[in-house]
Amino acid sequence: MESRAVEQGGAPPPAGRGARRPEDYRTPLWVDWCPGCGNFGILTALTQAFAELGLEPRRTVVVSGIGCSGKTPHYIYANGVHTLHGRAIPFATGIKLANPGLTVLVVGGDGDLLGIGAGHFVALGRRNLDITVIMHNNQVYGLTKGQASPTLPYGVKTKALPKPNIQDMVNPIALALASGYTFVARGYALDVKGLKELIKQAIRHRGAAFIDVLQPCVTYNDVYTVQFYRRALYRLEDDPDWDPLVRSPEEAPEKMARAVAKSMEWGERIPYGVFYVDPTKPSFEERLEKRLPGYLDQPPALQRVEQAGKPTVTREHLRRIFGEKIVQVNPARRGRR
Amino acid sequence: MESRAVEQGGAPPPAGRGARRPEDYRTPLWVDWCPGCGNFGILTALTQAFAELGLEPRRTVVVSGIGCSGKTPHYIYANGVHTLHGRAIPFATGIKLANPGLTVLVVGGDGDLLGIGAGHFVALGRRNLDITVIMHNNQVYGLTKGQASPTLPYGVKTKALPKPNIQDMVNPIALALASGYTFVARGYALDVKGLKELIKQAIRHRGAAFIDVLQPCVTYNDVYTVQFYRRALYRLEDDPDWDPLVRSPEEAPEKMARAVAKSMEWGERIPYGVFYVDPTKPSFEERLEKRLPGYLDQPPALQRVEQAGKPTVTREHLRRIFGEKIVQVNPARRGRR
Amino acid sequence: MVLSEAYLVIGGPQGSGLETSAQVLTVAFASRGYGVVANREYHSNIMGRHSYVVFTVNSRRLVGHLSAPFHVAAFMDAESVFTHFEEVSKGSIFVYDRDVEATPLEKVVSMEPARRARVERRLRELGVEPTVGGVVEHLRSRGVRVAGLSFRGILERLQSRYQVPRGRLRRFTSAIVAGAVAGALGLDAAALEEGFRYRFRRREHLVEPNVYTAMLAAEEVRGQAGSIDLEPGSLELGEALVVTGNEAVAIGKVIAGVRFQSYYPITPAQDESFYLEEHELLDAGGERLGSVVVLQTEDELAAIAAAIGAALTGARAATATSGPGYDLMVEGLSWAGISEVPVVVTLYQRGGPSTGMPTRGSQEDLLASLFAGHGEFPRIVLSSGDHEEALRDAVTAANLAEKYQLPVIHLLDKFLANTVKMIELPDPAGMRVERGVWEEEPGPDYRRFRLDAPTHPISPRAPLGGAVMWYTGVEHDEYGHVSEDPEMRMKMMEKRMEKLSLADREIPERGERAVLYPGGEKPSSIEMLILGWGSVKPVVLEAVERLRREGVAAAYLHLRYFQPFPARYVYALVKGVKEHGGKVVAVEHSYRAQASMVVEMNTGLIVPYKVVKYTGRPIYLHELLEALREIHAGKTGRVVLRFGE
Amino acid sequence: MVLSEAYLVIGGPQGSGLETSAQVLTVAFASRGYGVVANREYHSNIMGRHSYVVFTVNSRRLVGHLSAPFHVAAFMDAESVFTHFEEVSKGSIFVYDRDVEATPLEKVVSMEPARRARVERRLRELGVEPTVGGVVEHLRSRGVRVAGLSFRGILERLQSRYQVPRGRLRRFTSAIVAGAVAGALGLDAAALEEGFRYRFRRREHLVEPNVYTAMLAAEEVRGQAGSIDLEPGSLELGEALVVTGNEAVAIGKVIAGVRFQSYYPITPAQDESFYLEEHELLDAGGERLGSVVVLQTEDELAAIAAAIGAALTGARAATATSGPGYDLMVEGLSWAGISEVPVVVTLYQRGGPSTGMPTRGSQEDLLASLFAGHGEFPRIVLSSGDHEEALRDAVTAANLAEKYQLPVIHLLDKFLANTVKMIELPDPAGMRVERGVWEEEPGPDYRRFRLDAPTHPISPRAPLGGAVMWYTGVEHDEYGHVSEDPEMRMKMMEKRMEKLSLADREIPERGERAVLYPGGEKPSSIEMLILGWGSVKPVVLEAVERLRREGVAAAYLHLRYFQPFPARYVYALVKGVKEHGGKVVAVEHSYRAQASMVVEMNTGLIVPYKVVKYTGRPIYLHELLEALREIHAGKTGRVVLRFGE
Ligand SMILES: Cc1ncc(C[n+]2csc(CCOP(=O)(O)OP(=O)(O)O)c2C)c(N)n1
Ligand SMILES: Cc1ncc(C[n+]2csc(CCOP(=O)(O)OP(=O)(O)O)c2C)c(N)n1
Ligand code: SF4
Ligand code: SF4
Ligand SMILES: [Mg+2]
Ligand SMILES: [Mg+2]
Repeated sequence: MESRAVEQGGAPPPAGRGARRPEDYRTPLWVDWCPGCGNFGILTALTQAFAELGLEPRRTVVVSGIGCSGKTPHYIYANGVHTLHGRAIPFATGIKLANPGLTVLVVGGDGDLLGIGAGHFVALGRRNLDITVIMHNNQVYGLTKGQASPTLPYGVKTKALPKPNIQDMVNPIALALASGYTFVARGYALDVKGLKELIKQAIRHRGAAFIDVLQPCVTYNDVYTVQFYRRALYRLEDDPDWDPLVRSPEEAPEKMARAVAKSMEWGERIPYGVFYVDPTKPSFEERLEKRLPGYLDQPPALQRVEQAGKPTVTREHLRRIFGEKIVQVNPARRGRR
Repeated sequence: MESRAVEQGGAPPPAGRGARRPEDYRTPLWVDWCPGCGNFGILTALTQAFAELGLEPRRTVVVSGIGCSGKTPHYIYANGVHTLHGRAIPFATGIKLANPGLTVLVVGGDGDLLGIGAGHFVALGRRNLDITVIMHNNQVYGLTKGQASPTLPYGVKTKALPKPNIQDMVNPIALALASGYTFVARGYALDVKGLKELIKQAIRHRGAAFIDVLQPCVTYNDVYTVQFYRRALYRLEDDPDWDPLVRSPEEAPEKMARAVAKSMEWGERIPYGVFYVDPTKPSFEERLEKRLPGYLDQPPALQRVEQAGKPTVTREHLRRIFGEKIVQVNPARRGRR
Repeated sequence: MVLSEAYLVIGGPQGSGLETSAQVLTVAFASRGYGVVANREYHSNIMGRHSYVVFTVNSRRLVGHLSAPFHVAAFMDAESVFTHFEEVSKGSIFVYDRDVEATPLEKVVSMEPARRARVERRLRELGVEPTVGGVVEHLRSRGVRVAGLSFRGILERLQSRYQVPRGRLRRFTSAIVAGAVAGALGLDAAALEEGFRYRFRRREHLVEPNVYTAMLAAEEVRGQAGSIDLEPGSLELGEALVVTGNEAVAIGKVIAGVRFQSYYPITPAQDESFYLEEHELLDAGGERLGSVVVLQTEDELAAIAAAIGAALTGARAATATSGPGYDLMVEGLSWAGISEVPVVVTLYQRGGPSTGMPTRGSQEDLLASLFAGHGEFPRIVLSSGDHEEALRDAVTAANLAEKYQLPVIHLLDKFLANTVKMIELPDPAGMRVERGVWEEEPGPDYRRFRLDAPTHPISPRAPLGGAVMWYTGVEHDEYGHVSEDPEMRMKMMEKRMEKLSLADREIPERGERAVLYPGGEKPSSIEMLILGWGSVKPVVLEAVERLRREGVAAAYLHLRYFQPFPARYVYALVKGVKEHGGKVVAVEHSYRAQASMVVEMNTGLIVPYKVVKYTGRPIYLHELLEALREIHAGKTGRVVLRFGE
Repeated sequence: MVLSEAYLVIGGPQGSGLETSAQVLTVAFASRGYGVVANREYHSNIMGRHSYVVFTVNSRRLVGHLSAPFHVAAFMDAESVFTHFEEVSKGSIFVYDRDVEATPLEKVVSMEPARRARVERRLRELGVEPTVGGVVEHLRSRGVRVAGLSFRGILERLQSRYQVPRGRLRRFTSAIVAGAVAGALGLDAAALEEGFRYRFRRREHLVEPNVYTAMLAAEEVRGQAGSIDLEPGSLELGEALVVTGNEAVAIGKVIAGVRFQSYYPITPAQDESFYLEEHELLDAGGERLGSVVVLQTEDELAAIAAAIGAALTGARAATATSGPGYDLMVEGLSWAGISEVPVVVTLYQRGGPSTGMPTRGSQEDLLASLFAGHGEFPRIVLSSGDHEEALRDAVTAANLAEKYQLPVIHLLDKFLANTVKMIELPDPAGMRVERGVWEEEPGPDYRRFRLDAPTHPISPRAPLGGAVMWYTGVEHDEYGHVSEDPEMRMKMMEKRMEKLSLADREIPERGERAVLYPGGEKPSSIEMLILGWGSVKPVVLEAVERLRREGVAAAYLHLRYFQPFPARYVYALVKGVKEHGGKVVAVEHSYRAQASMVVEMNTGLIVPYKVVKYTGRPIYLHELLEALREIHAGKTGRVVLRFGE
């Protein structure tokens, strides 16, 4: 009875199974973002992408940090891990490495991923672990009431700021490229269809994928508004010469340099779409499989370590694994001196 | 007597003052780096640069993290702040902001600055605070016995590693550029003269400066050795077409893109020298002065806050500063209802 | 009956102007000579979730406690009605929006499932129809004086009079609520005007239409429900500060001479830094007092590091944070400990663990404030019980940090942080700024960690910039150079730890580190000794007052310092009370009653009775009194309080 | 006199092969049936600073304690001679390098100024010329049996026999030192060969020239100084493990089924992870046992986050760190607390605060392990006293974490971590792996934080990948969705905290959470009850043994769990001892004697006597005995130990 009450807060999956619809990936919880918030678009794109990819909720994990964006997993019917401010990436890293069979996504705010979490953001790039990072870029700290986030340009004064921003913005695309992400793109929260396609590509990509999603915050950001983006945004794919795909490792430096140069356009005109894709670099899991043959089949999460209440490791195993540390003690045999 | 004993551990300054020699910037402490360590070259370059700039020891602060590199300040006769692993930059930030008249340098390891400290590294770039960051890049964690640092490329196996490195390297130059550093260079520990010049330029530069110093670790790094660098290194300045200087803000994106492209050369041939200088961006202190007129003259460290044991702030000051919070209480005057 | 003290509640969705109503009312009451306090409850949400403000208004004195049932309740929406309908009683005035009368519980989508289930069950039990109208009927039948206003109607009248654009009309909802309360308590238009002027300082054109709207509501309420007879306010302060705890601390820091504050935004600490930043120019009307550098860092690791760096230059430096941020600061704290850095960490406790209940209050971080940070180093931990203490302690904390050259943790909590209170305007002339021991003319052989100073264990300081010195988190010699020598280690360890003994000798236990109320009470005459700390102070003091009137010889020992702990004084008092058969009761906002653990650790005396609350809501007078009476009657040893939605 | 136990010290500069000597000797003694333990002292430095290893060798049993004066001292360099010359006594054998005889103290540049000043003063007091030769003369005059070897000469003989390249000759210094000790204690070439084989497992060609070199030194020592009569080793173990504490824990983790370990390098924790990584394949000679993922993260914030993430998938996951890293983990710990994640943090204590004395030992982090991490959440804190305990506790920690679904902190320290000890080969068949309560077939309505489970307060787990669930650091409902409801809050808080009460009921106090030695001792018959924990165990046990032989009815209460603390048992025991007039003494490696504070907090009983050491060096038997005798004689209440350079 009490538990009945509680159940309503949970997320019974939809009745009909089989082919999945976006709605099947939504929990019945009330979404407490401000009306008109760009996050709604991202949520829709996510569930659409999940549906089109046919992801299995129990084999999918959405990991988030803290912030308005951090609430996302609760609205999605798939595993959700709402972690600490800035730490979504290392939580996701542990999840993915312990069970590489899972599809793991990180959703986070711009403060979360590029402010307090910037160190982990860089580290994930270096590892090229198969995780998709989706950054809700609203240029503000939403949940703490509108302070400047690391993506707000210098001199800009949004509503909640008492004075114009005194820090510079970081360039998320360039930072991702410098860190080693092998899929780097920018999406726009209100172009749900385009974003959905980017998310699908990012999830399918084997390696660390990053999508910088421009997300209007209607409550605190009165500069980067829907009106602003409508004027400024243009699609990379509309340029027939734009080719972000690395076809062989040798192409990487030049494509990356072009992507970085492109990423510096931020002003009147802002490009979005795919900046860079390098499918030639091995993912971290692949590297690990090389080092630990059998890892992908028997990752940490799937190994049996107990048998009838006992360790599966026996004394004989110890002798073989740690033999180097074993000394034969034989005072009698050889005696002293 | 006991204190006499202790004094020997300190650093009485050299007798003769006046024009300073590099030796005047050395403490009498025994340097406990391994013989042949590249750090010696960096130490020498630092003291030479200090001497040539005529820095005043008491107005100069060398801030370090933890690692072999972290010991540097103790060997330098100037203020030294040997902080926490990864946190040298934020300590230095507090020092510089509280007393912008000081010359502040950060010296740190590659693990320190780009591993555990990567978030702060990015943040300093965004702020463009007038601090010079010198990274002792030995590709390993020296003081903890040779594990791979974030600058060691994928697949490389140095002496102390049981297996080849499974993580990718981060590109320090590209990362610094993406973060917003306005002076970005690479030096080589054994080219002391060249390094000294870079350090001088970096200190003179008004804004966040970064020098990636290639530093052979003779004990743990048997890949990036002196022999290796001798073959691979070439000077950017030897190319007459190489012009890293941003002369007006409009030039910045293109120069930066070129610098990033250049920074991707890492293999047979490795460029060093100045990659990028942008003196056109205002430093953080300049921005602050705009916001807080008088800040540079009366920064936090130099404000008088006490007068004969009392606050300098009076009740009348409170009335004026916080007047908005004061309510006139007058139950009698208007009465109720 | 004429009341001299009234309890009020107003409610509505987050982002709908409830804060405006609260501020206006607080100032209106203050300006009329009432003591007033207002506590805000809200979700970790920007817009839409339920929020409410609870007030106590007293006609004769400054107040800090809250209580229920409420004499007046005024709500903006259906969720508030469903959430709070049981918190009023016969004779209370209950104001709601008639336009949502038909709204059924199930349509209130913003309500949390757990609460909805509970309300549903309760309504079923009571046999009440689950609509706003049903609830109102129920209240009326219980003798509550109900006033249903048509919010839409009032806004339409406003619109026709002032031509407010339709899209902005909703912003005047706050005026309706403020007006409703004013009406119910007989506050006049002029008082409301003071409130609106305070609120819309630089947008004066908003004052008139707001007062107009409020008065429409006031009249309507009086018409429907009459009003409650509250004694006229009689406080003769001349001027008063109406501030939150966050603001009180910021003002204290300015007085203390804190000129560098680094922070990373976190509820409920951040408003202190924002307030400081707003006043960073220290603009005393033309006179240059300097300025405060307020730095938003990339995280809390950087916040404490930057504050320490600033402190090393001789600036008075501080940082402010809450639990999760504090966790990230403890490595830095340990560095400040070994390097003897005077730095203040203002720690606002909120509901934990982890992200916990970020917008709710607690006193859960006491043990962490004392013991987090590896290794052994001295720190001072002090806590404030109300706005007045918070302001003064901000000065004291900065003094102690510099006097003993160590980190000081100033403990506060969300209750205090967000509560708006009327206090006297402080006079800095009565405060001290003590900057500790400095080396007047540091020579080239300056030793930052000198072991043979006359002021030992305090080594005279010099700022970076004023001498050459070294700092390191590694164990070090007098110069600050790394040392692993065992004798040097012992000397440095002892030097550092002895600073705490010194502080223990120098800071008075009685009256400063712990304060007994009523002051002169002898242990032998105390029947019930209540131990508490931080923001339980006002409500416990009130409870003690009431118990004494009931004939129970209660007293309150307000613990202010947890390090150095006033062990001798507390020991003597607690021991004395126990020996004479008195009861010793801890009242705290934590599951384990952490302060009582610290008492036990320091005195070896067990605190046998506990009243705790860990719902994240403040302790109310009525529930506390009930708990204490039960304990006094010998009915129970531990009471868990739970009032408040 | 024939000794059954000998104390040895060897010394030399960091990076000169001292570790090789130590390993070779340890194995050599072990293979000959001696119990042996070796503790290494070193600076935070890669090359050049002074380092030394102290051994105890026992012919009859396994040992863990250290003592002085040393029977044998063998040194590579002048610094060692100057540093340790007062640690030998009449009849000791003292081996040094004759080639540095002329070296004056002032030329030993690597010596720390503080120590140099002290040695200088001491030599002056003794009237000894400040050169190696002068010191040696002094020793000889005091009856020490001095042997001066020409290291250069020995290496030249090696060179002429094996044509070792000149540049590599220095690497054989370690063989000289090992040989010198072997000579002084009559260990044969075959035993040394065992030692070198162990050391140079995959470089067998190095064994012969090393043994050759060692035997040259051995003969020379015997020639000059004779040898010390040590009883033949008589341990009949068949096979033994010779491991450091780090390795013991790593082996324990493999047995426990820990298959994911994240870490960030830090002394003295890192070697555990390196050792795990070396054996990551779990290669049991062809048989596939799976593998361990060992992840070096970018920092400790990430290390704990990754371990938690892995634990959520159902893997047994752990991380290992030391003080500074632990500080960075506490925010994550708090998340694990609210989210009920079974994760093990292996915490190796070192000298603090801050970077402190990174390569020296301490027990300074007990309070931080108990109380760091904001908010209130359950955790288990247990500590190990020796290698055997460390290995078993690694299994226990993993079991408790999963059984109670909470973070477990396994406390160790640098002494244990780096000490090499001979122990019996453990048998996993005698151990249990308890994985706790799992939901067999989680349905679509799975509730991770179910409140009505038969196993309440434990909710049956399911791994990510096996059901759909939510986790959040925010207070939550049964599904793991955010909830700020006060009733839900109370239920969840109580559920979590009750797990600790459950553990308190289920884990035996006596024998598991605290162990009394000798076992059956009654409080009334204990004259001196020593309270200790962690790595003081071996030395205290030995001291108790000796005191009892001296007629003092001493006993040792080894505290193993600090949460849940065995309060009833400890209370009864301590109370009993005190009531019968016995003395209760804490022996700890911290300034404040932190475990005694925890005892006081949990029992309200004061621990009046303290023996503490905070130089970062281990407690030696001889100094401990002296301290305890003084306390027993009523001469003092607090003794600060200081032996060891
Ligand atoms: C360690 C820590 N510091 C601070 C906070 C407070 N906090 C919560 S959300 C947030 C920032 C959110 O900004 P962003 O990451 O951009 O997310 P958004 O709300 O804009 O989606 C902060 C600082 C916290 N939860 N934890
Ligand atoms: C929080 C914390 N984690 C780990 C350590 C241990 N530690 C000391 S130095 C070091 C790495 C040093 O590497 P790097 O920064 O590259 O400096 P280098 O020694 O190579 O100069 C580490 C991990 C520490 N001191 N603090
Ligand atoms: S504050 Fe901004 S980001 Fe947060 S929910 Fe509202 S609109 Fe969205
Ligand atoms: S370990 Fe490497 S970096 Fe460190 S001192 Fe030795 S050579 Fe230099
Ligand atoms: Mg944001
Ligand atoms: Mg390095």
